[in-house]
Amino acid sequence: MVDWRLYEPLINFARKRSMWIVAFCTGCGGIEMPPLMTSRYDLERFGMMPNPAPRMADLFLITGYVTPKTLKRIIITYEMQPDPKYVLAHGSCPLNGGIYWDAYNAIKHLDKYIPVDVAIAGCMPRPEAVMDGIKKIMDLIETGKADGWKRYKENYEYYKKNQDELFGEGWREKTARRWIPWLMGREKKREEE
Amino acid sequence: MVTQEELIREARENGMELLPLEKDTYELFFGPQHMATENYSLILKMDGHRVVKAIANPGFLHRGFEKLAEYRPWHTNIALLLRICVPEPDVPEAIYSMAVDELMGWEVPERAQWIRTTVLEMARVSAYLFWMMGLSFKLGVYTAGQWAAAYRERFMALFEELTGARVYHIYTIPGGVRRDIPGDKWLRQLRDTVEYIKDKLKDFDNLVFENYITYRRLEGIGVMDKKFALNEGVTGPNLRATGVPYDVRRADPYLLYPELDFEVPVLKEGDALARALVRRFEFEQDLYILEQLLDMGPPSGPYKVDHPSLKALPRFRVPAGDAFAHVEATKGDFGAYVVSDGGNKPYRVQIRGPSIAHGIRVIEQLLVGARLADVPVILMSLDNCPPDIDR
Amino acid sequence: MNELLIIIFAPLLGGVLAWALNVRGIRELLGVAGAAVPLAYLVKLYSELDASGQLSHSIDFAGFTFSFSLTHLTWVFAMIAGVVGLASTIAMVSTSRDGYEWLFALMSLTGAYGVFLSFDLLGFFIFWELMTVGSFMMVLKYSRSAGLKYFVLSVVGAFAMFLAIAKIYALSGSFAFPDVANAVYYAMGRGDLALVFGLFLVAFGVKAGMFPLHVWAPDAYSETNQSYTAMFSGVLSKTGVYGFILIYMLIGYRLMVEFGAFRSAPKFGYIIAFLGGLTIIVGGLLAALQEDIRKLFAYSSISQIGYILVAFGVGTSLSIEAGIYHAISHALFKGLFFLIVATIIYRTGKTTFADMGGLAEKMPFTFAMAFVAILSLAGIPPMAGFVSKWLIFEAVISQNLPILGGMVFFGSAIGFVYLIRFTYAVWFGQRPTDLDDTKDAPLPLAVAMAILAIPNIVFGIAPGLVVKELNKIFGGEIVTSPTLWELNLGFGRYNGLLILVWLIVGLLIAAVIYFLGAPVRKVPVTDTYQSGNPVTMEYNLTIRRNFFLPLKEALAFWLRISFDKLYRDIGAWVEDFAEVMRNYVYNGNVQSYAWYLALILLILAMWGV
Amino acid sequence: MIETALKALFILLYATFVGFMFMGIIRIVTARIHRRVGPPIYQPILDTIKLLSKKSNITHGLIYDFGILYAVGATILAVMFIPLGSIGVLRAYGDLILITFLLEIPMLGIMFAAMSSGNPYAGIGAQRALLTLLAIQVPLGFAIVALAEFYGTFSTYEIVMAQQTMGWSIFHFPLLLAAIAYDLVLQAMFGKEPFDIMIAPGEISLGPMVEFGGKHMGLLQIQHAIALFAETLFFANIFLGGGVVTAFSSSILNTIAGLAVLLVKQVAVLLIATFMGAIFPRFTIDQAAKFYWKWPTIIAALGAVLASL
Amino acid sequence: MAEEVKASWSKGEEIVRMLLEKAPYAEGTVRRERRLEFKVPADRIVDFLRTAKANGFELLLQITAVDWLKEGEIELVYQLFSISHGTHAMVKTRLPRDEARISTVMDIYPVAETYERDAHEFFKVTFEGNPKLEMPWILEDEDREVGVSHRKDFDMLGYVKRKYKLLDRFDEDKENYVI
Repeated sequence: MVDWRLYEPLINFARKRSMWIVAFCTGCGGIEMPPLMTSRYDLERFGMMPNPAPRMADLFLITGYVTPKTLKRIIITYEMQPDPKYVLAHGSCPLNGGIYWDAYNAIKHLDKYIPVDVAIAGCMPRPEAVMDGIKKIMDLIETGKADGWKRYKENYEYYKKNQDELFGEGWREKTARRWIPWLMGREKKREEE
Repeated sequence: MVTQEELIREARENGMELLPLEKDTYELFFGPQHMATENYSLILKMDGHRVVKAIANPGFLHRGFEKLAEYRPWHTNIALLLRICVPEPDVPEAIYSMAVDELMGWEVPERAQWIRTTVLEMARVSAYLFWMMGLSFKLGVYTAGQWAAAYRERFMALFEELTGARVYHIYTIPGGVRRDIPGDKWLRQLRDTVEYIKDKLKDFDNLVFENYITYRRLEGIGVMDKKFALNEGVTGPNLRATGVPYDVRRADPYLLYPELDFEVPVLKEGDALARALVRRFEFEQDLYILEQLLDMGPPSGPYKVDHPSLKALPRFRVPAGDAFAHVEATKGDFGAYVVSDGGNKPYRVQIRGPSIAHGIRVIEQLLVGARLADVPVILMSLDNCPPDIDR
Repeated sequence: MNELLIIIFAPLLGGVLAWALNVRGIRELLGVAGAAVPLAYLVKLYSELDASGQLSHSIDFAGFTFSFSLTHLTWVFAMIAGVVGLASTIAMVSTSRDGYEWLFALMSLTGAYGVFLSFDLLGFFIFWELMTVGSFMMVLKYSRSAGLKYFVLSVVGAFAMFLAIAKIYALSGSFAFPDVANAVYYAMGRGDLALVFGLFLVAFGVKAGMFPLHVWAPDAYSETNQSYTAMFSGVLSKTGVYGFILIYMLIGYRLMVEFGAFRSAPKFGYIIAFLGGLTIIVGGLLAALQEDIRKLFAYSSISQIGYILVAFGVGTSLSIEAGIYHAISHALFKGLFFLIVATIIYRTGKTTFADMGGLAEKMPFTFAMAFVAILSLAGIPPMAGFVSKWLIFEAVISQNLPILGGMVFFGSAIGFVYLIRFTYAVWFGQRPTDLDDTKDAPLPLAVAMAILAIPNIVFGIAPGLVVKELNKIFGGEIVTSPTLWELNLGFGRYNGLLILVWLIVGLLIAAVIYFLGAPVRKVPVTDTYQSGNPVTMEYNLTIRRNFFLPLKEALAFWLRISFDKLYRDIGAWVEDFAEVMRNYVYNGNVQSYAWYLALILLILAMWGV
Repeated sequence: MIETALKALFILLYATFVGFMFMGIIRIVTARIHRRVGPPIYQPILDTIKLLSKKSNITHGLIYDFGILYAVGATILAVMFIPLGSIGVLRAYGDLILITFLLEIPMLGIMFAAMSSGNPYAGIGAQRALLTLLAIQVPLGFAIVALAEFYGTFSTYEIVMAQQTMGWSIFHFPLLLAAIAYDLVLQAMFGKEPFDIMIAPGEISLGPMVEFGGKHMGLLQIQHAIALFAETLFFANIFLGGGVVTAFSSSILNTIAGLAVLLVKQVAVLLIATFMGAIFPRFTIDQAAKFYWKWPTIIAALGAVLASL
Repeated sequence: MAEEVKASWSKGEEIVRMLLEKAPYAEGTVRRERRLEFKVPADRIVDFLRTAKANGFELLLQITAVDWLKEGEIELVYQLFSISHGTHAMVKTRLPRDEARISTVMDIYPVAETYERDAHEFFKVTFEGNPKLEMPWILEDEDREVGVSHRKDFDMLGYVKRKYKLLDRFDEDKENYVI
C-alpha cells in the first residue's frame, strides 16, 4: 500500500551490496566457492555471505553440471527462496551439458527448468570469472533488469511442464515416499500394493 | 504440493494409518543443501538429539563416467576421468596413466617420474589443507579455516604456473607428463611455499589440534576398531588411525617412493581425534617428502616416452589386456582398473574411490547413537568425497 | 455470626444434594451453587471485616468448643479457595461424569474453607482430615496405586500433626490458638519445641509437596479429573502453605528466641527456605523431562510451591507478604493451566505429548488462555507471576542470602524451559491427522478459564490492589504502593502500567515495520527446509519425545537419586518384615500361642505387678 | 509527555544505529583476524534494508509472526529501562532483575516463532537455545545477587551513582568475579563462538532462524542490533561505572560526553566477546551446560558469598 | 606385450601355490610383481574368497563387472589386497549375460554389500542374499524403470535424445566421430 518507487535506488543498492548465497554446491565448481569466501578473493567485501537457509538467500550459484536428482533439490530450494532471487550458472555444463554432452544423467539446458540470470564461461570457471559474473549480476540489479524470478513467476506453466516432462507427474511425493519403506522399518508400501 | 487437507481426506478414505507414521522418532534430512555435506545426503532417524538410524543417499553427482569413458579415445579420457575427485584431481590422472603405461609396457623416464611424484605430493598437501579448512568450519574455528584456504591458494598458483589450470590440470598423460617444468624459478617458488607452510603449522596446532574444546568435540566419537575397519574396506588415514600400518606408498610402491624415506604415522584409538591427528602428522610428512624431492632436484632427460603412436593421438591404440593401478590419496586407496580390447577406446574403466567404502556402510554404522552435533564432525573426520561414490 | 458456618458447610451441603439427586442438569447447578455461596458471603463480609478487623464465632459440639474466625489473612486465603474453587466447579460441569465426583470435590472444598477459618487446633485437624478424605476419594476413582501412595503419605502427615497437637494440648490444656501460643511461648521445653516443629514441618510439608515428601503429588495430580486438579493443586496445596504461616503465628516467636537467627533469617526458617529452594530446582528439572502433559504440570506446581516456601523461610514481613502474593498468583495461573489441560484432554482424549501437536489453529481461545498462563508462570513483566516472583527475589536477595537467591533465579529459567517444551509439543509443530477435527473449549470450561485469566493480567498491571490487602495483614506499610500500578520497596521499584504501555509501544513499532513489508502467503507444514528434500505428512517433523535428552544426559548422575524409589523400598521392606512376622509369630498352631502366654505372664510376674 | 516521547524516540534510533554499527564492527574485526578485508561497517544496515524490502514472504501461522513482533517489542522495552548516561525514559524503574528478565524474553518470542514453523531443525535449535538459557541462568543469577548485595539496592540508576563515588565495580574483588562470570554469560547471549550452538550454521543450518525469511529476518536483525546495544549497555552500566559526566557546563555537552564514554565501554565489551569468539571451536550443548555449571558458577557463587559478607 | 613376466616374483609364486592347494578348482598366475590373477568358477567364488580372507587377503577393494558382449558373458573381477603379503590379487569369474546370478560375499567382506549394489544397479547382476539390492542407490526411479545400465548393448545416445529432447545436433549420423 506504500509506494516504494521513491526509494527504489536505495533498495536496489542494498539488494546489490548484500546478496546472500545459498550454501548448496551442486556441481564440481563448488570447490572454487571456499577460495571466493575466504582470505584470498573474499566476496564478503561486497557483502556476500554463504547462508545455509534458503528462506534468507538471494543468489543461487549453480556451480557446474546438474543431474536430475540434484535438479529436484535445486527446484525445491529455488522455490523456497523469497522473491527477488538471482541464479548464476557456472561453466558450460548448465548451458549445453559441456563435457557431459552425451551423459544420460546430466541436464543439457538448465534454463528450461529454472530461469538463469547470468552464465559464466569456463569448465570450472576461475574465481576471477565468478567475480566477473557477480559484477554482471550487480549491474543487472542496479538497472533493475535482473528479472529471472519474474520470468519464473509469469510463465510458471512452461517451467512446470519441462520439469514434469523430465521427472514425471507428482515427482515431489514420489521422491519423498521413496524412502518410507526403508526408513520406517515396516516393509509397508503405500496404496500401490 | 499436495495440500494437507487432501492428504487427510485420502488417509481417511483408505482407512489407513494416521500420519505421521512413527511419533517416537523424527526424520532429519542431512541432505545435499546443507553446509555439513557437500552434495551427499544422509537421512537420519533421530530420537531427542541422538541418531537412531542413518541411511546414506548418494547419487547427486553421478554422470556415469565408466559409460562415457567407453565412448572417448584414450587420451581424451584423462580430461574426463580427473573430474571424479575434485579436491585432488591429479590422483585419477596418475592412476589412469600408470594403468595405461602398464598395458603399453612402457617404462616412464626418470624426469617424468620425478615430476609425477612432485605433482602427486603437491596434490596431497593441498587436499590436506582443504580438509583442514573443512574440519575447522565444522568445528567452528572459522579463523583456522580461512587461513588453511589462504595457504592452499599458494599451491593453486603453483599448479597454475606448472599446468596452466588451477584445479583441473590434465597434466599426467600415459607415457609421462604433458609439459616440462617451467624452469628453476618455479622450483624456488615451490621450496619457499613449503618452507612458509612448514612454519605456519604451529598456528594450526594452537588453533585446532591442541585446543581443549577440539579434544572434547573429537575424542571418543565415531570409534572404529581394526577388525571393523578391515571388514568395511576402510583405507588411508582412517585405517591407519585404527592401528593398521597400510600405506600404498609402502605396501605397493610406485614412482620414486621407494627412494624417499618418510614414516607412516599410525595410531590405535580409531576415533575422530585419532583420524585427525594421523592426517595432521601425514601433512607434515608430505612437506618433508617435497623437501627431499626438491633437494634431489629433477633428473635430466626427456619428460615423456618418445613413441611414434604419441604423435597421432586419436589413433593411439593400446594392446588388449587389463591392468590395475592404485595410489595413496589423502582420502584413501584410489585405484583404477582398465580393460582394453586393442581398440582406440578403452573397453572398460573402473575407478575405485576410497569414499565408496567410507561414505556408505561405515558412516551408517558410525552415526548410530551419535549426537547431532557429532554428525558433521564424524563426516569430516572420514573426509568423504561424494563424487567417488557416485562416479 | 453463623455466616462463617455457612461459608464452611455450603459446599458440603451442595455436594451431598448433588450426589443425592444425581440428575444431569440439576446436579451441576447444585454443585456450582455450593461453590458460589461461600464466595458471595466472603465478599459481603469484607466491609464488616474492614471495620472490625476480626469476625469470630464459636460453637460447642460433643464436649469441645470449636471457634472460627475471619481475619485479613484468612480472608485472603479463603478468597483464593473461593475463586479457584468456583472456577474449578464450573469447569467440572463439562468434565465430571457422575455425582460421586461432585460430592467429594465439594467435600474437599469444605475442608479447605474449614482449615482456613478455624481458630482452634482441633477444628483445624478435623477439617484437614475431611479435606484429605475428599481428595483421596477423587484420586482413588481414577487409579488405585496413585490414591494409595497419596493416602499413605497423607496419613503420615496427619499422624505427625496429631502427635504435635496432642503434645501441645498436654501442655496448654486447650486448643484455641491464643492459649496455644502463650503456652508454647512460656512453658514449652527446648526438646519438645524442636519435636513439635519437626512434626508440623512434616505434616504441612506433605500437603504442600515439599522436596523430600513431594512424591505423591505427580501421580495424585495427574490421576484425577483434571478440572478438579485445578482446585486440588490451586487450593489444597495452599492449606499446606497456610500451615507454615500457622507455625510462624503459633510457635514461630519462641523458635526464633530459642534457636536464634542465621544471618538475619531465623534458623528454623532457613531450613524451610532451603528445602523450598531444593523443591524449586527438583520440581522444575523433573517437569522438563516429563512426557505426559499432566505430570509436567504436577511437577511444575511442586516447583512453584517451592518459591512460596523460600519466601516464608526468609521470615521477614516483606518476604512473607511476597510469599502470600505468590500463593495468590500461583493459585491463579496453576488453576488456569490445569483447566487448559482439562480442555485438551476433553477435546482430544490424548494425554502424552507424542500424540499432540499443532493445536494452536484448532483451539485459538484455549491457546490465548494458555499464552496468558505461560507469560504469568514464566514471570514475564506485565503479568501477576512476575510481580510475585520479583517481590520474592527482592525479599530474599536483600536479606544477604546468596545461595537462596541463586536457587530462586535458577528456578525462573526452569519455568521458562518446561513451558516452552509444553507449548512446542502441544500447540505448535506438525498436527497428527487424527487431531484435525478438534473443536475449541466448551462453554463451561471457557468461562472457568476466563475467570482465572482476568485476575492474572489485572494483578500484574495493578499490583496495588493486592498489596493494599496484604499490608492490612501486617498492619504497617511494608510494600508502599503510591498509585494503583506502582510498588516501591525502597531498594527496588516496579510499575506495571508503564511496562505494559512501553511494551505496547514496542509492539506497535514492530507491527508498523512488519506491515510495511510485502504481504505474506501461508505455507503448509510440509513445505519446510529439509535441506532441499521434499517431505510429506508421513514424516514426523516435530521432536515429540525426549525433547530434553541432552538435559537428561547432563543430569544423569543426579537423576539416579530418587526419593520415590526410597519410599517404595521402605514400603517393600515393611512388607517383608510383616511377612517374616506372619510366618514365625502367628503361625497358627495353638501350642506356640500357649508358650507366648506363659512368657508374658512370667514377665509380668517378674515386674512384680 | 512530549519530552519523554522525544527522548524515547532518540534512545530507540540511537540504540538501533549503534547496534548496527556494533554488528558491523564484529564482522570487520572477525574478518581482519581471518586476514581478509571484510565488509563495510554499514553492511548490517544494507542487509536489513534488503531483507525488509523482499517482495514475497511466507508465514506458518499467526504465532509465527506474533513471536517475532513480541521479540522486537520486548527488546525495545528492555532498552528503555537501562539508564543511558543522563537520558533514560524509565530509568527510575530500571530494576536489576527486571532488566535481566527483559533481556531473556526476546528468546521466548523467537522460540515461539521458530517452533510454530514446524521444522525439525528449528525444533533442535530451540532445544539448544533453551538449554543454553538454562545453563547461563546459574552464573547470571549469582552475578546479579552479588551486585544487589554489594550495593544493597536493585535500581540500576543507584548502582551507577554509587559507582561514581566508590569507583567502578570491577575494582572490588567480589564484583570482579561477578563481572568475569557475567562476561562468559554475555558470550552465550551474543551467540558468539564457543557457545553459538543454537545457531550452529554447520550443524543445524542456523537452528531457529532456518524458516525466517524476508521481513521476519529483517525484524530479527533489528532485534539483534538493539539486543547487542542493550546487553553491552547493561554490562557497561553495572560493572564499568556507566556514563555520568558532569565536567562540562551545559547539559547537552554532558549528555554527549556521557554517551561517548558509554560507547567506548560498550565497544570494549564487544571486542572481548569478538576476540574470544574468533579463536574457539564450538561446544556441544551438554558440554556447554556442564562448563557453565562448573567454572562460571563457582566464580559467581564465590563473588556472591564474598559480596554478602 | 605384457606377457613376458619380469624376474619371476618368487614370493608371488609361493602365495599362488599355497592358495591353489587349498582351492584346487581355481587356477592362478603371477601377472607381475605384486599383481596376482586367479580364475574361479562362478559357483565356488564364496569358498575361494573365504580361503583368501583366511590367508592374509584382508581388504576387498572393488567388485568390477566387465560386460564381454561378444562372448555373451559378464566377468566379475573381485580385487583383493593383502596387507600382510603386500600384494594385489584379481579373482575373475564369468557369468552368463542374460540372467547373471551369483551368491553374495557379504558375510566374508561386509563392504561387498555396497559394491554388489553398485554392480546390480549398473550391470543388472543379482547377488542372492544381499538385503539392500532393491534399496534406492544412485539412479532415480525414472531411469531404473527405463532400464538404464552400463552394459554394452544399452544405447545411451538414443536414451539421451529421448530424455532431454534437445540434442538436435545429433541428427547428422556420425558413426565414428573423433573429437
